[in-house]
Amino acid sequence: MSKPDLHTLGPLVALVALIVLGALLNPAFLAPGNITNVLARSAFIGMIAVGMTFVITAGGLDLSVGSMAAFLAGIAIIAMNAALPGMGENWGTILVGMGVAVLGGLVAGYLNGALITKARIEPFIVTLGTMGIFRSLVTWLADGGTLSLDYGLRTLYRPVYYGGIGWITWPIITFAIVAFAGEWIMRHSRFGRHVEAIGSNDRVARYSAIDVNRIRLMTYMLLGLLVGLATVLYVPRLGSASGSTGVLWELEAIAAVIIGGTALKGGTGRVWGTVVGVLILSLIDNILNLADLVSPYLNGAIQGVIIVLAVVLQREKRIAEER
Amino acid sequence: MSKPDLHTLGPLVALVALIVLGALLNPAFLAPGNITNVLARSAFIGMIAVGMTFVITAGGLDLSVGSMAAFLAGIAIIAMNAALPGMGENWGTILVGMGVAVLGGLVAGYLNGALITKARIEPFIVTLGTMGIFRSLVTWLADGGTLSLDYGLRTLYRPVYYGGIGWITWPIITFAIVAFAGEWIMRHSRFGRHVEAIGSNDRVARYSAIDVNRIRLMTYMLLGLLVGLATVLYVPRLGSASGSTGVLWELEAIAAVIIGGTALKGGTGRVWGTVVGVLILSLIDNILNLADLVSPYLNGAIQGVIIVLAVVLQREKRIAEER
Amino acid sequence: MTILALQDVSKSFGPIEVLHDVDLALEPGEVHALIGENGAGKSTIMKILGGFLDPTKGQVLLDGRQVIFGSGPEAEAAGVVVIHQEFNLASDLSVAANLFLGREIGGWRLDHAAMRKQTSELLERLHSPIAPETLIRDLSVPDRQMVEIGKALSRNARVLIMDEPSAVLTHREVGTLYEQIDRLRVEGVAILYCSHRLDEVAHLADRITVLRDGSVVRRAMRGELDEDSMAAAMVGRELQDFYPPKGQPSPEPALEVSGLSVPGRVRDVGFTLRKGEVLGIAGLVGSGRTELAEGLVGLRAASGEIRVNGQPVAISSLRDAFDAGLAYLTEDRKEAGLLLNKGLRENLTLATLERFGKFRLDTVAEDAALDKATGDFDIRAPRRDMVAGKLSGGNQQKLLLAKTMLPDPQIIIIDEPTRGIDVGTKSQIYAFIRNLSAEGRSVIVISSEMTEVIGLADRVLVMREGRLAGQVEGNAMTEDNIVRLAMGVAGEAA
Amino acid sequence: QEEAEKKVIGVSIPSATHGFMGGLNWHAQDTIERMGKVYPNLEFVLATAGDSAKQVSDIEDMMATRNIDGLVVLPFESEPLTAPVAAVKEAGKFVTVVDRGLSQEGIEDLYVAGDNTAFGRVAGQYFRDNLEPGSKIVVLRGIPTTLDNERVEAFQAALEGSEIEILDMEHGNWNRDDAFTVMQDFLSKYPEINAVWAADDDMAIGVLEAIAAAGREEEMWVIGGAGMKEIVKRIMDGDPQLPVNVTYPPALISAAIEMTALNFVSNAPMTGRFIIGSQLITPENAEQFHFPDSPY
Ligand SMILES: Nc1ncnc2c1ncn2[C@@H]1O[C@H](COP(=O)(O)OP(=O)(O)OP(=O)(O)O)[C@@H](O)[C@H]1O
Ligand SMILES: Nc1ncnc2c1ncn2[C@@H]1O[C@H](COP(=O)(O)OP(=O)(O)OP(=O)(O)O)[C@@H](O)[C@H]1O
Ligand SMILES: [Mg+2]
Ligand SMILES: [Mg+2]
Repeated sequence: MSKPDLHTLGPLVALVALIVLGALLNPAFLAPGNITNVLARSAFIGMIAVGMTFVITAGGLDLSVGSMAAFLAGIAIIAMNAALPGMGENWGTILVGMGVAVLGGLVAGYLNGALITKARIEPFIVTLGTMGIFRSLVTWLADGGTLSLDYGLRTLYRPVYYGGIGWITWPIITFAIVAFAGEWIMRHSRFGRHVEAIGSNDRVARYSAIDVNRIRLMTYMLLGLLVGLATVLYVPRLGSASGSTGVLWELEAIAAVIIGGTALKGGTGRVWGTVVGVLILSLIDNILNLADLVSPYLNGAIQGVIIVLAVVLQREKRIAEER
Repeated sequence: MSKPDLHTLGPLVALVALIVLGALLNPAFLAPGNITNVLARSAFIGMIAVGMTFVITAGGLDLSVGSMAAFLAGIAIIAMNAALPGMGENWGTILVGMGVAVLGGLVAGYLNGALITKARIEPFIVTLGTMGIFRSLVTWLADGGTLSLDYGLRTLYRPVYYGGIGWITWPIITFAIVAFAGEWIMRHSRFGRHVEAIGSNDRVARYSAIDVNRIRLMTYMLLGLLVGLATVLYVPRLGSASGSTGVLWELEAIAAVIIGGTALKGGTGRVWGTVVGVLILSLIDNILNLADLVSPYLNGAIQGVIIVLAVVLQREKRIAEER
Repeated sequence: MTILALQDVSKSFGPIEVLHDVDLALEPGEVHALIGENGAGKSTIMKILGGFLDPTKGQVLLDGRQVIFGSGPEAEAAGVVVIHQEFNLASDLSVAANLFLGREIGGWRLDHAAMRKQTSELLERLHSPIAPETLIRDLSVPDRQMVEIGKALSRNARVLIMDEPSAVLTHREVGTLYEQIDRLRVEGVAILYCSHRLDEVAHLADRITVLRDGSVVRRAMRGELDEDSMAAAMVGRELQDFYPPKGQPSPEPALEVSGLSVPGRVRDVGFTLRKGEVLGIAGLVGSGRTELAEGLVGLRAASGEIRVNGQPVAISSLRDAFDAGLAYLTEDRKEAGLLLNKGLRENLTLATLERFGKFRLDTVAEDAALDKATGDFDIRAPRRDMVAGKLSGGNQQKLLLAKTMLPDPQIIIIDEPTRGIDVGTKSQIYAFIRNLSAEGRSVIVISSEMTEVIGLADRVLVMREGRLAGQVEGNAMTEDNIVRLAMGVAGEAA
Repeated sequence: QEEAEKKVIGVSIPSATHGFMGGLNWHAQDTIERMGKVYPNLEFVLATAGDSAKQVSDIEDMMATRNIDGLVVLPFESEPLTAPVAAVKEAGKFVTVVDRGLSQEGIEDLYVAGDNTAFGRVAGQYFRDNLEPGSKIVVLRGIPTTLDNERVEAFQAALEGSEIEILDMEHGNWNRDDAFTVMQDFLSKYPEINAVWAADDDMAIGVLEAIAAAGREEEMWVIGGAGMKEIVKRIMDGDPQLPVNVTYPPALISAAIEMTALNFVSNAPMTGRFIIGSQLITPENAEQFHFPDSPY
């Protein structure tokens, strides 16, 4: 029992180090406003990364999530704008948009999962393909430009991102719920066990009467659902979607998962680790913006160095253990 | 013996289908000029993808190759411009640039490989980190703009991309040599054998007195070297480097490797397959330019669909075989 | 003139010491057998000798001088070669590539032809007709073991250490193995041999060391110990009645199979399993016994008619089979049986999680199940929270057995039930199987150990080349009759 | 005109990776459609590229397989496109270069461009004229490119000598989300900001949102750029947070395509340089910059 704890401790150490660094560089870092900002911002990638943890733990991969988010945001906005004349400027209309995003996410996840499990194509290829497809579709829907939500609806919808209970805004609350639920499912549910078993050795899983394809498919659908949920929170932030929405989110989500200690080859999922990984990535950005560095051109380099260092911190422990 | 053949046949079928499609869409497709163009421009990704085949076969991954190419192109240009006043406008100066690119590639590959094998950090994280680092560095070197090779040198250097023996230009020749050599090394050399063994089961390889870390490191260095070589051919084509050089090449290279039938989890490397994969990807772009399709916004979608279809073609065979 | 020896060696994993002050000496031209219960520490000793583990205390002596092997390959360079209990083959590579891994023939260009040729020759010497180009992953378990043996033989060892080499072999291949061992003995090689087949030990060993709970409890020379006293020394008490008395199957059929075919592997097999019956299935390697079982329980695409308790059932997945009351224990423990990097509890309950909580998994109930299984099947784990892969081989097999029994099936198909299990536990398992039949359940035992099938089963089906070659029953259940059927030599069988 | 032979015009532009380019893509397609109807003997080939190498490939393909007679190109980057476009010119084709000039003079027949220096300068002058000395501002930059450098340098040059302090500059990559994040962090970092130069209307939207979320609308105003319709509308409505805007119309691609088309259908040779200067959009003149039908 002591082992997993040690293992998730690694990224936690990196997180704490970053927080200390941030506080030293700029006292404004620990101001409630900044904390709210960072947490709320982390929520999109965070929810997606929790879903990605399941996909990767089951031995899969999904490169399409960023484009999927853009696409879902696009169709949600189109749906709300279309429903507006009939339904009026009210929560009903917004619920239509939310429904479209979440259902669309499920369908998109199903599409990825079905191609992977039924047509038996490598996840990398399938999701590289759908990544291009979703991105193209949203650009096409937006006519190369931006899809914007009707101004009145936006005003109504806005508090979903900015509002909340005190400084704990809805994205933070949602992210927290998703993280807890994800951790619970991974640790305490049959589904979580099956996911780990499949990623660990899918033949053993099959010989244990686990419907491997169904579980795999479900991980992609869960991820799609969470991408949809992330979109529901994304749309009220800026009220728009375009071909450049969610670019590289997939990389960030996968990086968060792996920084958190989930193995890329599957078998062990650490939802807490993923949450820590997401926070590490958000904090790096935040700190880089708050501190005055040599040149903003070098932000990417510093980011790269910190990511690697964060993982070194956690790996050192493992080497000692293994011989 | 018949099985590997069948397996590489899959992508070949897709390639032939694409060629037929291209010829039907536009007779100019088969004109020598177009063939030269397509082959020559496949050369960059092609050489990188051959190197990537080794890295992936040994169970690794490298996300940094696109940024690395940009960085190498940048320092090669800086080196040539710096050498120009002293050495004059001649091949000596260009050789300096070439040397810098190739050596730089080796060093960059060593850096990736050493972090992965010595510090034992996941390849995904290491190369995600160095991807950011290389990209930042080239942006910084270029001061956010473009690094340009001196005009006179460029004129001298240009034939390295555009010249050759008849319509077979140097990039085509180099790519062909790299592909043959890569195939030979994978099939017939001890190194290739060990790479496959490590990717298949690194414990077994270790027990067989194979220096696993050394071989892994060498795959990254080989890849770095090939990225350097690709850069040597890239610079005379565009004469410049910037922060947007080589963006997403890593994804294209990995996709080519996997389309070609090499497993992402390692163990079996198919260099021929990779070559076919690269050609498929280049042809898709070329074909999209041959005819006027619905909307340029949808290019990405068509590309995605074709990539998935190309792999379906090859997977069908495998399923039939296995069950 | 000892070649390799252990002096006062102890070994601990974490806080637990599994070997206590062991002394062991290997002489040239001698077969030294190491026997002991599951988890006694045999594999650990072999790994220390082979350089794969460092002793916590004590020394390894090579030619009388202390050596510290940094790694397995280092020991191999000194002439100490190990055949591990687990396979050490790269499954994506061909047989020839595996045999020569790390020592490929050829200069710049590998000499494929020479390696193929030498591989063929070696396999021929082992009477194993495997094509050198075949990928390991396409080989059956016994064939893989033959490749392992071939690999070790090709190393020109001074000391050859074999950890249960015969456990996954069938009759005929075991003979080949003995041949090779005799040849090596004559050549002056020192051999350390570990096995749970005591007849084999009696036949092969010049010297026997018995291990119990990590300590040497008995040393003997050839002929000093018979099988019974070996067993007694191992378990520390007398064992009685190895095979339990046979039962009284009811005439009522539990499972009726007709026209079962697995494309390319099994053709048109039909049989009836009665309630309370233990039915053995024998056959040579590759005769299709495993495929028959896997086809039956929905793990392979199969056609044919299956009736359970007289009712036709459609089985297209293992889940369907579970629902019909069938369970299957795979012969491929490492690849299909257990998640080696997961805990014991996770492994035990993996196939039956729905019994442990509707939403939240009840880990308390799971732990209770593990306690019960540990008792019922005598699973010896130094720590409850260890991963399954760190259990000794035999204890892994027991865990797998416990996992298979957990759904409480009415019809149990067990493929190689006692692979790598010590004698003491074996009799426990036999008694357990008999018990199941006495409760009215039915058991199919697929085994390559002829004596086991004969001793345990009420009736034996023999398969040959994917077809049912016949069946033997009662007094006709003799090794001779079964072998005749299995090899297709005309006989008097029914 | 009846028996005029068929002419093919290739159009090569960067793909729609941010708002401005999206607008430009839309205008390009729109114009092509229009021209195709007006002049049936003209055929257009449109290709969009995500990087310079792809754009060079596109141009090669147009030459090798589409047999173009004229080329309209908006170079992704100047340097890498110079030689390939020169090759097109040497093959005797009519070449129009849009917006980003090639790095060598005299290759193109026709040059249609906005004025990046003016874009930065006009904005800078507005800051200089409308802020008290000692005021503090922050700047959001675009994707690191030469063009972004030109704008920012011109902006800084225009402020030179004034007592306006640039607190900080970060890259918002002409992206709403990135700009939002950067601005949030600027707001955390600096308790006092008097104005923001967002340099692009997409970024301006993100910036405005961040300011609103922090409740600091009263404290500062924002200048974007390029004349996005939503922003122009707000200027028309006299939004105090958005006093003015600087034009950089994506429609300049339309002018370029139209003029190139004219070159083939009329006898008047269309050559020369057309620089579309950057103008200040104010509430007074905003009406004439508002195109409700454009997607941008
Ligand atoms: N890496 C390890 N970590 C922890 N415990 C281990 C490890 N390897 C072996 N053990 C424990 O050491 C003990 C001896 O194991 P070993 O494999 O030597 O037994 P064995 O005699 O070979 O048994 P079997 O006949 O079942 O193969 C067992 O209790 C086993 O669980
Ligand atoms: N060509 C193959 N490809 C994949 N797996 C194979 C192949 N041949 C055999 N196997 C596997 O090897 C195992 C043993 O198969 P085999 O044909 O030897 O049947 P068997 O009669 O059960 O023999 P035994 O039980 O003695 O190994 C099975 O699990 C089977 O799935
Ligand atoms: Mg053992
Ligand atoms: Mg079998």
